[in-house]
Amino acid sequence: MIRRLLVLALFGTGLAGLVTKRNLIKKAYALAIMNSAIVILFVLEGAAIGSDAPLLGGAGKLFVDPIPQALMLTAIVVGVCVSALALTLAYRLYRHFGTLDIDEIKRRIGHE
Amino acid sequence: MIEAILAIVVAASIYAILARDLLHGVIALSVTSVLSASIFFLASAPDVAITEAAVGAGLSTIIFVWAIRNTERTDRS
Amino acid sequence: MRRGKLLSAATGLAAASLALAVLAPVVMSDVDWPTAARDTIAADGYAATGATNLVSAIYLGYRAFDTLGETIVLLVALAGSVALVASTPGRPDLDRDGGPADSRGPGHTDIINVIAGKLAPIVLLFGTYVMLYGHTSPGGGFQGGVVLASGVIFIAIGRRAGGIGRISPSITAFGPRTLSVIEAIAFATVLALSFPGSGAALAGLIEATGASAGVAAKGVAAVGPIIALNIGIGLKVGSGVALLCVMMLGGDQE
Amino acid sequence: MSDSELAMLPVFLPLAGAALSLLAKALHGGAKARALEDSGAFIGLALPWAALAAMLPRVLAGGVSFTVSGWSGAIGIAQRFDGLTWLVDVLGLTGAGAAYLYSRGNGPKGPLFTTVYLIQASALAMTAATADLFNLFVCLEILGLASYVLVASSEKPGAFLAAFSYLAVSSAAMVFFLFGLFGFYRVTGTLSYEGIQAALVALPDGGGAIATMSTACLAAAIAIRVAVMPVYGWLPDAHALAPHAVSAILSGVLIKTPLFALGRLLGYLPSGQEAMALIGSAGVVTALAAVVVALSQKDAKRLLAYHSISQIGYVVAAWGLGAPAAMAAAFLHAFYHALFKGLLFLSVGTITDAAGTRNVYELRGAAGTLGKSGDRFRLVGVAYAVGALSIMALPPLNGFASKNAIGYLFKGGWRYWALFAAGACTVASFLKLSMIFLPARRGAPADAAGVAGSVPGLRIGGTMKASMLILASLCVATGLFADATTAAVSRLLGAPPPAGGAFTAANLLKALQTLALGAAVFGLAMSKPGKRLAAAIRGRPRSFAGLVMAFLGGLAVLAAALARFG
Repeated sequence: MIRRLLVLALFGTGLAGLVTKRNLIKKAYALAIMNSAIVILFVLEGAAIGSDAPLLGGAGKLFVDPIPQALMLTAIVVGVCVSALALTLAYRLYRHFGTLDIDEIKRRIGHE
Repeated sequence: MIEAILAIVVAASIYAILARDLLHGVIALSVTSVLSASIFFLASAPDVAITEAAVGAGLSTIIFVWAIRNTERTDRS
Repeated sequence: MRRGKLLSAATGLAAASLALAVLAPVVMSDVDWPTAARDTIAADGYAATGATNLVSAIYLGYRAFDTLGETIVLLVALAGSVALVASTPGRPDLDRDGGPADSRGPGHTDIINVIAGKLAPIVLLFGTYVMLYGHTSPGGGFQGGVVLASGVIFIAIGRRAGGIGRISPSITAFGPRTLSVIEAIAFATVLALSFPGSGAALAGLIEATGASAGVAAKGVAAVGPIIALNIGIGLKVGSGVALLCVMMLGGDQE
Repeated sequence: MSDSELAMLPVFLPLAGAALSLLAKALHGGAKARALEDSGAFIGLALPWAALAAMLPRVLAGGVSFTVSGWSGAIGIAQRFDGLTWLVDVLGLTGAGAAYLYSRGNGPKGPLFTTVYLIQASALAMTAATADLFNLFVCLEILGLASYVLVASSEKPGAFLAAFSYLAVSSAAMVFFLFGLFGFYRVTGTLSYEGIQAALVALPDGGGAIATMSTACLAAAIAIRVAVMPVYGWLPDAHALAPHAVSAILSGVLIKTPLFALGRLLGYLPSGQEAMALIGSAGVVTALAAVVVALSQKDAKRLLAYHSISQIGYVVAAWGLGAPAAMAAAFLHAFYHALFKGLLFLSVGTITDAAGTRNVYELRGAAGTLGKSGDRFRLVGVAYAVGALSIMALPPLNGFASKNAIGYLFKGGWRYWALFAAGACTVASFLKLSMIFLPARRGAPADAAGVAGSVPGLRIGGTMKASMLILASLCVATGLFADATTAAVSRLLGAPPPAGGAFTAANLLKALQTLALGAAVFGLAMSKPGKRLAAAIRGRPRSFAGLVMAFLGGLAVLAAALARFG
């Protein structure tokens, strides 16, 4: 229960940051946080049905669900890919406009 | 145990979003990655833990630090 | 200013509450987590894939097609990032004023660079281990690849300290060009291994060669495709990530 | 080769092409690299046609369902190759092939572009065939990342921001997608559409609130890619600032494939019909609202981008009805739109490049400009005319057939009239855009902008003309043989053959009415108050926060509506 609330809080933090923070790098932080929230949620919930890591060997083990773990490996990688691309885009925008403020950049593009 | 670590993760994330110094934010983020990795380890997910440590705490921190070094350190907004 | 802050806080709060209103029923419900899939894999996973690490059995066996997609995502993101940075007009020479190793002044740099150079072979060895043993222990191609990449970066940093002489020349051959060739070939390998039927064909091949050599290769044959995939992914990820990092350190001019 | 292997070829052939092209990139230029890249493009964009041809008999026999590499259905990745998959693949390959041909003349060039482009083509085929929730997530992420990179490849600062906004908002949406996936996995323990459906039916409450909210999360996250109201805000900048070839494929193909994938998914979910109906109504609103904004634009490509939103509104409106006949009409318009909007982006892009300005109010004398840039027979102008007449739904071009087929579905309701009004505004908007072909004003500053003499060095090459020629002849052919095309699509989608033909007296009369009304709207729009209103619409505030809030608002509305139904 507390875990779930904390995961939701984590997700909410990321989302609120994405909406309110104008700094491009902060937005990338926010996306990373949102992604980590769902990863934690999947892994924790999938662990509810067992107590052992899904590695065969030894008898009488009660495994956790390995499927969410396999899925989350992909989600983590996708998350870092998104971060990398977001940051290089932020870098190019900074090199051109000299600021990381998204509203300021938008305003300047409007004037060009 | 997991709840306590998770609470720190949430706190560090909030700090990362609010910090004026972006570099402090990155450090907070990589702390959350390391802590998440330990959560995954405790939750019997060693594969995810290793990935999170290698990717979240390693690779993405490098990229974030690179981005900040090549742009600016303070969030002026 | 103050009003702007207030407005922004209100927007953030509104966003979070809208989202949580939708997500709360999904996250907070007390439905029992399903066990059928876990039981199926625990019973059949080893026989079907030969992997004792059940996560690997899914990641590189049952759902290897997703993993192929993930590799592609990584390829696009890294290649796109490298191209975006490389095409920046008037980019300063990062080799001189950038890069983590140079930031602490000349005295420290040398020591760190040399240590990094010496550590590189060990890191590469560890990466190879993580990559090769993904089917029995935690880890696998992706994680191993990231470790391999950091090994390559260590080489690059070490080279900066004093050139090629300090580490074995055979390892220092990892220039951006070599890395891109490795990346391309590894990608083609992963692709070939992911095509339906090729895994079974490979297993058959291993079994046949094992039989002709008089070895019972049954277990190796079953897990062969997973090991091959791990190697392919490891090299692909390692070279891709290393390319990005080398470029970020400013070493793309060679 | 077995059926399931054959069905994977449209996915794997472009990937094989991408691998060759990646190798070409590693070789850093030279004749060998060039040959590798070319053969990669050929393998990726031409050979899949052969695979599709071989699949046709199997598709007509009812399609194939399988899991990738034959893994057990409970955990493996389910795929479905049926008439819809086949058609969506045809749409994707046509758009991708023509736009790639154009890119060989007018950029972007290079092995990296080819690699990413082929990967995108492959992901389109993946998205069309997948019947697994997590696989759909992966497909959408590949499509997304490839688009961000392709949009940014125009190297314009505005394109970087457009790519960043698109990336941020759709990545955030994809996290919601994962929450939806989480919901379904926790209730059903499976990820394949069929498995989810079967498990939900077995539950006493059909999954209850979790299933409803998860449906909303999935649908809203995919709706962003389709750019239906209210989650369309990322599209205009991205499509307007991308390189022309990329605009053509983004507008022509990339906003449609996710829509049909969503349709397939919602077909399996308990509240899927309601979700489709709701999104369909949003589509009608989109069709009308976006065209009004389009009419107010002064940037030629941004005008086209808003038209893409408007036209996808037509498609979504028909798609929302869900029945096979409606799906056939939706697909027809999606396909025709891929042809004529691709054509429009390529021709208008060429003209604006040649003239050196994109301002619709300033650019004049486009025909002369084309002549100076090496288009002696004004082929680009003809191509533009075919595209414009198609989107204005004038006979005998293809837009006439598909818009009438959609209108027929809504006969008598408010949707019919909304779409009719949207059609008139489309006419007005393209009358306005066609003004670029008016003779240059004497002594006007437009001369200095390059119309009269100083043409920036664009040479309109053979591949550019060839790609436009292909698209234009397809527009004409599908228009002339509209009834045959409609019958074929209906057959593939399992819909009853449509009753009447396209060229009925009533339809022709309607086209005349639309034209007359459109001319009147055009007159209003070009008047002084009209121009002032246009400037006000153009200058309306748009922010990134608004983009995310629109997504969240749409999600909440969808969730609330579904909860009320359920």
